[in-house]
Amino acid sequence: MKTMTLHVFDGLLLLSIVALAWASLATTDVRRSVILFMAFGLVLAVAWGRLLAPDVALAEAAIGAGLSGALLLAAVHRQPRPLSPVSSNDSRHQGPNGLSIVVRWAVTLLSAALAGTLAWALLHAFSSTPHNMLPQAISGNLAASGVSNPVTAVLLNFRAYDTLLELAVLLTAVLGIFSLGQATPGYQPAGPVFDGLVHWLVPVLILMAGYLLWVGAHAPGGAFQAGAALAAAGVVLRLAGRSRIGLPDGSALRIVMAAGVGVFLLVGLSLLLLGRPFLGYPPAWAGALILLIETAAMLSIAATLLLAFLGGQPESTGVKAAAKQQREEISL
Amino acid sequence: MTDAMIGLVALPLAGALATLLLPRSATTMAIGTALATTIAAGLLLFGVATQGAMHYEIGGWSAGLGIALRADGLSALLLMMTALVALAASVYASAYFNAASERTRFWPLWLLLWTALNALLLSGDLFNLYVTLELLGLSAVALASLGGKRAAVAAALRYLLVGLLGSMMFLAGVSLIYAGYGTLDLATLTNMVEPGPVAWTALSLMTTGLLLKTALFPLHFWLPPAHASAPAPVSAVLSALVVKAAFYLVLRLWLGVFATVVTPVAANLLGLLGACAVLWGSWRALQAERLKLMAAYSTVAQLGYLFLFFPLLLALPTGPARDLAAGGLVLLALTHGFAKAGLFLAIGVIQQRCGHDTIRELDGTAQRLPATTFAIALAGVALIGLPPSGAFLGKWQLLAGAVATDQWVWLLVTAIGSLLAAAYIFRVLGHAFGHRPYTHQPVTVAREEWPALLLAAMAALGLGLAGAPVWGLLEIDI
Amino acid sequence: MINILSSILILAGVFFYLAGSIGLLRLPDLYSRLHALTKADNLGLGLLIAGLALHSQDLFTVLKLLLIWLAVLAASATSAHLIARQARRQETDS
Amino acid sequence: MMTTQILYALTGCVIVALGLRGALLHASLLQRIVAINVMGAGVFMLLIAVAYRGPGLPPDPLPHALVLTGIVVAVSATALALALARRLHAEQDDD
Amino acid sequence: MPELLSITALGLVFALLLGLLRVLHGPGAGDRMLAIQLIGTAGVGMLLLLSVLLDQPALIDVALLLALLAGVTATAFTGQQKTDHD
Repeated sequence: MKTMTLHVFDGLLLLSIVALAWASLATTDVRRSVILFMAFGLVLAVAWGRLLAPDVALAEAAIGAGLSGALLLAAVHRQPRPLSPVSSNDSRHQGPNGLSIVVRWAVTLLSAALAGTLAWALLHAFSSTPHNMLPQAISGNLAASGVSNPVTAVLLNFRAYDTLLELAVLLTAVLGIFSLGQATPGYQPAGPVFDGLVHWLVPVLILMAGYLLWVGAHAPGGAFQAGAALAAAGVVLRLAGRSRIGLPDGSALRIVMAAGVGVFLLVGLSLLLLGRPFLGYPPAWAGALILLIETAAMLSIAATLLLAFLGGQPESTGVKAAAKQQREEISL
Repeated sequence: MTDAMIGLVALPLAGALATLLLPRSATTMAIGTALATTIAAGLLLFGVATQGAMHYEIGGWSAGLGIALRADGLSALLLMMTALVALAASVYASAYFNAASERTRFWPLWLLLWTALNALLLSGDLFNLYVTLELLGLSAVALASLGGKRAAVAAALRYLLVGLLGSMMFLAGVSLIYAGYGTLDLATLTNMVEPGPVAWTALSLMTTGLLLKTALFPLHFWLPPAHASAPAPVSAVLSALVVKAAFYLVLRLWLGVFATVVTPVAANLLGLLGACAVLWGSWRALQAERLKLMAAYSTVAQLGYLFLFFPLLLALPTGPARDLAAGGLVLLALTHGFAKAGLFLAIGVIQQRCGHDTIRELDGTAQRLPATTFAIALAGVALIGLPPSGAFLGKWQLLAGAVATDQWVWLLVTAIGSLLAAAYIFRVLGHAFGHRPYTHQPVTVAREEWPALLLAAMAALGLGLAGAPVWGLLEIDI
Repeated sequence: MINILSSILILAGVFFYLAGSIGLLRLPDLYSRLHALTKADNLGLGLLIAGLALHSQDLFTVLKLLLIWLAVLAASATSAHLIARQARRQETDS
Repeated sequence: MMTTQILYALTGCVIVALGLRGALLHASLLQRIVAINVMGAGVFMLLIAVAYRGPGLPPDPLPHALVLTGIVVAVSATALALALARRLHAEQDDD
Repeated sequence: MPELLSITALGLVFALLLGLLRVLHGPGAGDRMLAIQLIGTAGVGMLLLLSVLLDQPALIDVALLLALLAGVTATAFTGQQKTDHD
């Protein structure tokens, strides 16, 4: 009975997921597309929970449904007319998206063929899998990893190198965003109702971040989810029209941005100097080192995601002064 | 010696952080980092040459549970090329960017790109490769957009979207591999993979993703605008190294991990696309009005040659003939890397000194910038494949392989491609040497011109005259 | 006893959820849908949470459940306000 | 019975295809970015379905870790793409 | 009890699907946001049920995060951005 009902539940959940994905891509209204995409992320978080992946569900709830959506929505708001590289004249003759029917069908068929092949191969993989030994290896080495949540153990110990490079990816993205220009102008001050929400939501989100960071060692959670929650607090402040959103200025900001990769690298290289492998924590210190790395990573992730939401380099007082000086020089 | 592998990733990454935190002395630190990374690459090459292939288990966890770095002759050679090209381009970049604000933005991203290249060439794990591909893609896009002009931003955005699509395809393949084999470690997989739906589909997905990134015809459409509108030192690295990193992965997957899965039909398909790339790229390069666009289309063509080797390598039986062909392929890839980087740097000099890079208006360049024109000529020798360049040896092996396996069509393609290359190079040189009464004194600017000249000389002379060790290094692996 | 009570609460919760979603579909205009929905789904979630809280032995969990309800209440009140305001603004615009 | 695993894995394939189609067909940059994110979600669903090993059994943590990394990488790329789109938009306005 | 919870979860999916119809149907942005709000609360409810049903206490944390971020997204929909000229 229970499994039966759960199968029906799965079916309906997946139906809504596919419907949301389809609907968000079928419309040509960008704003609607983004709203549907956010709902898609939201339902995905439930699906991840259903598949016993609470770590991923947390990340999806924070990033997939929350921050990506906020990022995309901000981009929609900034966009008074269609953001398209193609000028609108030449699309009039051809179909709604400037493509002929033949191309549309060809692409549709190609995608369907891809899905079919992928499904065919996956079914083969499921039916013929030799017993996968990796989960045993992970649980066997869990005791030496310094944490008892296996996902955190994989992310910050067994495959810590992936995570180091992933933090580098985040840093790269935000440096790229900086090089493209200044932050967006910000938002109008919030009304009293919204302000009331901000008053308690921001501290609760900060508490939540701390909780997720701490709990990550032995239960679902960790630096990424915590960083996303912290960033969400900043996003709320920004949306409420505050000018101070918890980001430091100038060189302090650069230090926070670099902290995640920096502490990680420093720990890895110090261990090398102590005669251990790169990123090979001694089991006795592993828990403490992981918490140290995660704390730095959380701060970097939060700062990075928030900067991504700003969409550029925030105007620090130093920059403002320099810009003003430059203007004066020009006018002279 | 295995510490050199860690150094190759950790040094540029640490350098990126240092240049970010201390923008005032960024240039000095970046050049220092570049030197140190080059030394690490040299040490690794020496280590691989003397002790054979090596691997390093990060964190001390066995490969599979953890991630292993691996270096053999092929990766050590490409790492060395990466280091030399990036070092030269770094020196050039220190003179190229005038404004301090440009330099402070450039250096951290530049060193992150270098980190990504090294990490990719060393990685022995499929998912780690995905992360390095993304790091490479994002840093390349950020650098390509540095010009800030509309064309550069539009090209960078398209580059990013194409790259992301490629990464997603790659990741789908990786997921399939994990579903089927329960491991991501390349060495373990090599022993497990067998022909079947899982391996075929996974390899097709990963290859399609990588072909998008390496811009093989007809997936090359994004490359010319992106490479032609980026700042010169960035174009050099994009064309010489970044597309080659994706090519390296295709090579690794097809001839290494999935060697038992690849069929002659599939290899012929790659060869055919390569042939189209050679002809189409060369033809468009000949028609280009701007030097940078010509160089970008030439990259499309030169990558095509590399794919011509696939049907040959699959048809040749294991043995000396196949080793010779494999060495020829690597030598061709190395030569193109040096030559194209040299060419782009030289074009950068022309662009900055003359204010444009329109081919028709280059008359008198040879008088004004003799060293740079000489660099273009040397790079041209290597791109056409004239002796004594490394490309001559590489193409010679290509032809020998084509004759040995009766695949004459590749021979024809190579001949036409080389003729077209000669045409587009001599067109440029013809204009550059064209006489025009010129009042300016000839100038030489050491920091700007030497990097291009040395890279081009490496391609045209160094690799050709000292190409033999390449085969020696590769033998260790095969 | 507690089991029965919690079952009733949970079922009542789902009833309100369904009632709210049907209201969202069937009611004629934005404002009536707004009022129907915010009442129904807040009540639905509240009853559901009450039912589940009866099961929980852990005080911390009960506190978290309560916090979830408060958060949803506040968020829906705020968003209802914002949606209504924006709709009004669009009406005056056009 | 691994019906659940197969159900979710096949849905993942469908979402990948939907995302790919959208990424190739849409003219709007923003929607192409959304489409690529949808495609990524499909791949993540594959991975998580692979990790699932039935009710009551602990799932394989490795794919979960991979997906977490993938989500962060995807949001970084999205942020950079949006910044580029914004800059492009500003440049168009200047023309 | 598991039967009851799984049937309840089914009820919530139905509520979600009904909300989905409203999202697809619109007509205005306000209606869509309202429907998204319903999907959000239904998602929170489902996660809470699943946490008991599948014995995954961590799903409560997921529900909490989702509930907290519901406020963020609601405000993101309606936030009034300053223009570049302000």
